[in-house]
Amino acid sequence: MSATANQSSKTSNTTGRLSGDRLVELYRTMVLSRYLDERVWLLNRQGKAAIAASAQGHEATQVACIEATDPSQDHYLIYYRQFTAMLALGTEPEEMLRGFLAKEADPMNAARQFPLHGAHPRVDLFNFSNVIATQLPQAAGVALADKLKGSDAVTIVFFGDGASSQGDTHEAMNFAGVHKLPVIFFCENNRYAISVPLENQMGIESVASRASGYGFPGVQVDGTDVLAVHEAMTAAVDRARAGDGPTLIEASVERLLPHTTDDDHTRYRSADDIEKMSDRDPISIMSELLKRSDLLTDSQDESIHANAKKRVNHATDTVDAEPYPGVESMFDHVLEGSANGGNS
Amino acid sequence: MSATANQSSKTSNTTGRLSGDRLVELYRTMVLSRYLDERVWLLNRQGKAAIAASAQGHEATQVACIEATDPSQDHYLIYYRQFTAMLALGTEPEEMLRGFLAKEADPMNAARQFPLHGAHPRVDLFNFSNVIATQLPQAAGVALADKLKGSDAVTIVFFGDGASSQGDTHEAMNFAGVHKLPVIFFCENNRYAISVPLENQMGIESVASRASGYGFPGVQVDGTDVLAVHEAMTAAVDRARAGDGPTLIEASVERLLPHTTDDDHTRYRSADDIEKMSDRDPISIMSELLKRSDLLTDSQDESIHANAKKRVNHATDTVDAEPYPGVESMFDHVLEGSANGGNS
Amino acid sequence: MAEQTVIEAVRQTMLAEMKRDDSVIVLGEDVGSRGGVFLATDGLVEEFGENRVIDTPLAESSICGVALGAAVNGMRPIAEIQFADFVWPAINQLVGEASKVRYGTNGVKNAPMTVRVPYGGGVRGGLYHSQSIEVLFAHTPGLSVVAPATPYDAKGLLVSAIRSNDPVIVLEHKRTYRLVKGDVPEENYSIPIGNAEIKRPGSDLSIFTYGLMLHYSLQAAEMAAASGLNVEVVDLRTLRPLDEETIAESASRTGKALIIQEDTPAVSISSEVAAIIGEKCFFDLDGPITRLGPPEIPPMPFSPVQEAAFMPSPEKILDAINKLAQI
Amino acid sequence: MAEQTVIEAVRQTMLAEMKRDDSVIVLGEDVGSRGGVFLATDGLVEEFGENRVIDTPLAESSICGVALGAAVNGMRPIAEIQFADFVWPAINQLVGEASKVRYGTNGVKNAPMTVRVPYGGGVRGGLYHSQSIEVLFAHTPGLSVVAPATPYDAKGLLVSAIRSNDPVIVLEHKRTYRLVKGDVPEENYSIPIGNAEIKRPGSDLSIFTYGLMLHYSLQAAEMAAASGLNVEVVDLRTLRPLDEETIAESASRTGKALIIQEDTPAVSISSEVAAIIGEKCFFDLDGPITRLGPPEIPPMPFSPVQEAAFMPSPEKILDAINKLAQI
Ligand SMILES: Cc1ncc(C[n+]2csc(CCOP(=O)(O)OP(=O)(O)O)c2C)c(N)n1
Ligand SMILES: Cc1ncc(C[n+]2csc(CCOP(=O)(O)OP(=O)(O)O)c2C)c(N)n1
Ligand SMILES: [Mg+2]
Ligand SMILES: [Mg+2]
Repeated sequence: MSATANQSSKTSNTTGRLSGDRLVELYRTMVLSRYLDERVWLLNRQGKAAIAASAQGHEATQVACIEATDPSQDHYLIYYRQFTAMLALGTEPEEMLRGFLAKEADPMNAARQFPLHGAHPRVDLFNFSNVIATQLPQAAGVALADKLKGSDAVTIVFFGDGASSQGDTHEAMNFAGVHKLPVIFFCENNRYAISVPLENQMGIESVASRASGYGFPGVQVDGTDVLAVHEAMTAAVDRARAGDGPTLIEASVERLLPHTTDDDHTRYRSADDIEKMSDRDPISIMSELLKRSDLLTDSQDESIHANAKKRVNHATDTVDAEPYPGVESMFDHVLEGSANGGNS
Repeated sequence: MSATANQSSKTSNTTGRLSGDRLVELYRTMVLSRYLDERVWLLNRQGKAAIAASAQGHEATQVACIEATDPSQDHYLIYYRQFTAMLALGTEPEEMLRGFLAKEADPMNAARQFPLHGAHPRVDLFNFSNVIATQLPQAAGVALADKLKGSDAVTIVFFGDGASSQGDTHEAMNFAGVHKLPVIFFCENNRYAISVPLENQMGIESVASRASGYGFPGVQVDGTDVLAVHEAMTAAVDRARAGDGPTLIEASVERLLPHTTDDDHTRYRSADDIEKMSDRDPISIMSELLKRSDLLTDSQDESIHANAKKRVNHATDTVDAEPYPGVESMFDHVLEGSANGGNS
Repeated sequence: MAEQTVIEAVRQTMLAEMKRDDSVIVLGEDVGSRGGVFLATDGLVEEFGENRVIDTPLAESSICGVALGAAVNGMRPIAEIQFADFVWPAINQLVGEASKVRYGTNGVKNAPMTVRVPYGGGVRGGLYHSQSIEVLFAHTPGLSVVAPATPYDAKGLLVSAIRSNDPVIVLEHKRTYRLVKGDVPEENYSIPIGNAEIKRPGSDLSIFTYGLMLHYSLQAAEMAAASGLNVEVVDLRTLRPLDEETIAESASRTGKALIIQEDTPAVSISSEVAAIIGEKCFFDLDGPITRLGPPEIPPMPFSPVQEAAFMPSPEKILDAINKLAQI
Repeated sequence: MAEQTVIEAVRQTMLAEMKRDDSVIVLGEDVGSRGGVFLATDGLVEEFGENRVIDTPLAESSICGVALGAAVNGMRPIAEIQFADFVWPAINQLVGEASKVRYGTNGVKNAPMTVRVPYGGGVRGGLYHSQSIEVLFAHTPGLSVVAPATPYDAKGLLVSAIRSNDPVIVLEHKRTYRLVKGDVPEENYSIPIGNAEIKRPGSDLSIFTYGLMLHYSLQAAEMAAASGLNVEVVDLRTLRPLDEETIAESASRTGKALIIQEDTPAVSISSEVAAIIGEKCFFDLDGPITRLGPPEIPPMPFSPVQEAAFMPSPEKILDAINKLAQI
């Protein structure tokens, strides 16, 4: 897929529906994400961030997916691994770090929840809980509301291969299929649910193949391939906006790091499995693609890296100095108008 | 399908793997089931039975399904519509009636539960609750235990089209697919979940088509056709006993009566829809098949009906005279050894 | 002012609220042409169409999850759980998710959703059509739980639930649906969530109860009156938040507290009412805080004999009144 | 007799029971080569193989439903719910189904299954890795619920759970896993389900508590001793059935009852303990039945500052002791 896309980009300096400039922009976000992600792990090792899940390995998929959508109207039900997607949707590195460091100004949840949980005040991006797969029926509901309102918006809901086993996933896809809702089920399949490999999760190879059981298309794409993901997503978004119903997209990616900062994947992954992953690092793949397509020079690449690092350093310094929340605010927003949801 | 089967029976007086004698036997059970079922509705109208769900329309499917199994070792997780299946498994009409009339001697649950709920003391046939689809993960667990024990037993779990929407159904099939368990998922698709028609339940036509999403075969059969159901079940049982894993069978049937005695299906079914059902009455279809195959004469048929009626009358008289439970036994069997599961 | 049954009050209220506000939708099993198994939604699909009255697949988790998603995107869904006994698959979406939407997003999102749950026994429902399921909901911060027992309260509290900007669980006792009748004003009114009501004032002893047991308690209070006992009956009406003030005031005034409930007692609404009284009214009481409920066995037997033995009755309540009054 | 942590006692107990009885199997998320996220099952798959230590798909309802099915067919499954916060999808299989297997079949079937549920806060888990989920289980007839707080009790109660012929929910407080150490005899022993234990005898005031709060309460009792107060600390240990006798005896003897819990108070274990005392000990008490718990907000904030403010602490318990003792 990359190869073909690559060719077309050589001739037109756009690749599929993506211009060369946009491609470089996406790469920039990916690199920023990688640096920020690494920083967060460092902050965890320093005892400053309690826990972190990483998007390393998922960056290409996430930027390409978001690129095919319209943040001014669409809805995004993310899960904890949507680090890059949040940046692609305009979340600032400072905002991300506030979540990890549990600072008062955390925009998503004011330090009540794990990072990447809560709701964003500017884009309609949210993740109510850490409970796997609950977001899928919710996404069907969001899309149902748009259908009733006659809105043009599309709902994109993200989940992992592990989430595909939950009953909620089935119920959501079934409901969306019955009502032909404008929702895209986007599965980032990294072949592991924490330590449980795909073959212990399902008796089949591909999550996307289940879509036919709900009456809508399922597509499997290489999640390290920005062009392939973007193309599949564009088709799905067009389909949804045209009122033709849901699509299930499954992007195959690698989880380059352990499940979270609390995990040690050498307990359950073979050395060989871990070793082989590096071939599928989306940052190198994208960098090579851009260079082969004459969209990026070595020195431009270096400056993208340098800028990302600077940006991350700056954000870290800023947020590190910010205050933690006080005690009183923990009583807010239990119910409307309540500073206390108590029994009185 | 009937036509072909019919032909082969003409030559050999056996039909598929079923002898003519067995076919007549199955027919006898179907007719008994029909009379008993009608009686139960009458008892409800007389205010004696609180509620009843009917198997009318499902009789052929249920006798054929059970016929392919081995009640001496297999496990049956039924649901409330398995009226005929219970008779096929050797439950006496008296035992069935005790359930409906909530008599002390009710073998399944001692009048604690709705009829057809509880567990049978002689055959491994059970239905813990009325909550739709909970039996499917349980069936996977039963089959898992057999696999661990190295037993040859097969687990058959019954459910309706409505149950296919539940998350538990997905989780059960997924688990069974991963572990290639000796379990048969048997769906009696009567196109209605109470009043909700199939098109509001799913975006597809056939429940069986979902099996491929779990890595095992799915088969759709005409549930009024004893031979077709028996053939599909025999293949599934063979497959399960051979250790090759689950099968999903979907039998298309009609629910000839309203959902239960509490329901009025003219509220939601068109006159035309109701009218057309009678073509699919499995009793007439089976009777015709047997007659065409020279397995049954008109007078034999009449005596089968007369005997069934007599049997049902006798059972009604017997059970009607039996005592209701007293109060004290309601404290038994909360926990082992307890006549009271209370807080002390 | 027309006399209505509880179920008719519920139906009329939904009808009126759906007329008033386009964002109100109804979803659940058989709520369309069937009109709901209790006919609570009878006629709604004819009036508002299949877009606003949605016959869902048989899958409670998605009924509540879809309602939640629609609620955060501008709708005011009323989800119907067909029988309380079938709410368990939806616990994750209600207790795990809906209750924490506002809190977990620091107020960025909120979920104005209503979940109607017909519950309770005495209807020959056996183990799986009789359950009381209030405990977990009443325990969960971020949820409100109402349990009206009269047609008037059913309307007033359902209006409050539908218009609330947070999730509200509405518990409707199935046995009251057609049994209990009462006057319901045609005009718009609402009853604030969180207010108990003294349904019968008295001075000798206070009964605290809700749901079907309110009616049994009122009957028992009448019987007690015959022997000169003046029993107060407090209808809790809202189970979360409990109206601690009304509870404490009543118990302190009469000095004797009797808590009646249909649900099994261990770790329940009656436990909490007792705890409130034990903490707030200790110096004003002149008798043990007494509870009357069914035995600690799975609720409830299908056998009519055993069902009757399981449920509290006016007679059993009268016994408890007399016993406590004598202390 | 070796000193062990709680988590090590749990692990060793499962190891020993699996050796003793072939029908004991373990299933859950990441219980295989990962050894469980808390390492409770570390080494088990190496010892017993993938047939008896099953890494399940990520689907709690099926974990419990499969365990139930296997239990009625001759196995003694131990299902692990990775975090208590993820037990909600399985409520239907536990509260709806497992609890009523024996009762609903009139004793023809029974379900000897154990469900281990790591719960509780103070671990920087935020809203979805800190929850206390005992209320509904403790309310449900047909279930037993234990909540050991020490390595000794963890072993003794887990043995009872595994060998029970009915479903038992085992609540293990995550914060105690590595924090709490104690002597655990190597030999086989079990602790009967349903027995509270006086962990510290005293005469001035009784504390009733369980889980992590036991340890905070013991610390507070020590501090109070410095000012001459002799505080009794009762570890409830089993939450269903509660040990009413021990509770009532202690409260009646000291005359003052203080109930401490980490879970939010409304309609909870502390409510039930208060209700028991309010009914059984009324004439022996000389102070209000007092409860100390966290505020009624969703448990619990991720912020370390707010998490600390949310949780009861030895200091807050000491305050409550002093206040009640002065009445
Ligand atoms: C209902 C539920 N069960 C268990 C967990 C614990 N848990 C957190 S992440 C995870 C694995 C998720 O795997 P997957 O969906 O593939 O996403 P990935 O982390 O691989 O991106 C598990 C089991 C949870 N959060 N929610
Ligand atoms: C979890 C749950 N939700 C709702 C119900 C109420 N209910 C009982 S039967 C039924 C329809 C079942 O339809 P289907 O599975 O197709 O079986 P059928 O009755 O048609 O044979 C419903 C909604 C229930 N018993 N359990
Ligand atoms: Mg994964
Ligand atoms: Mg059906």
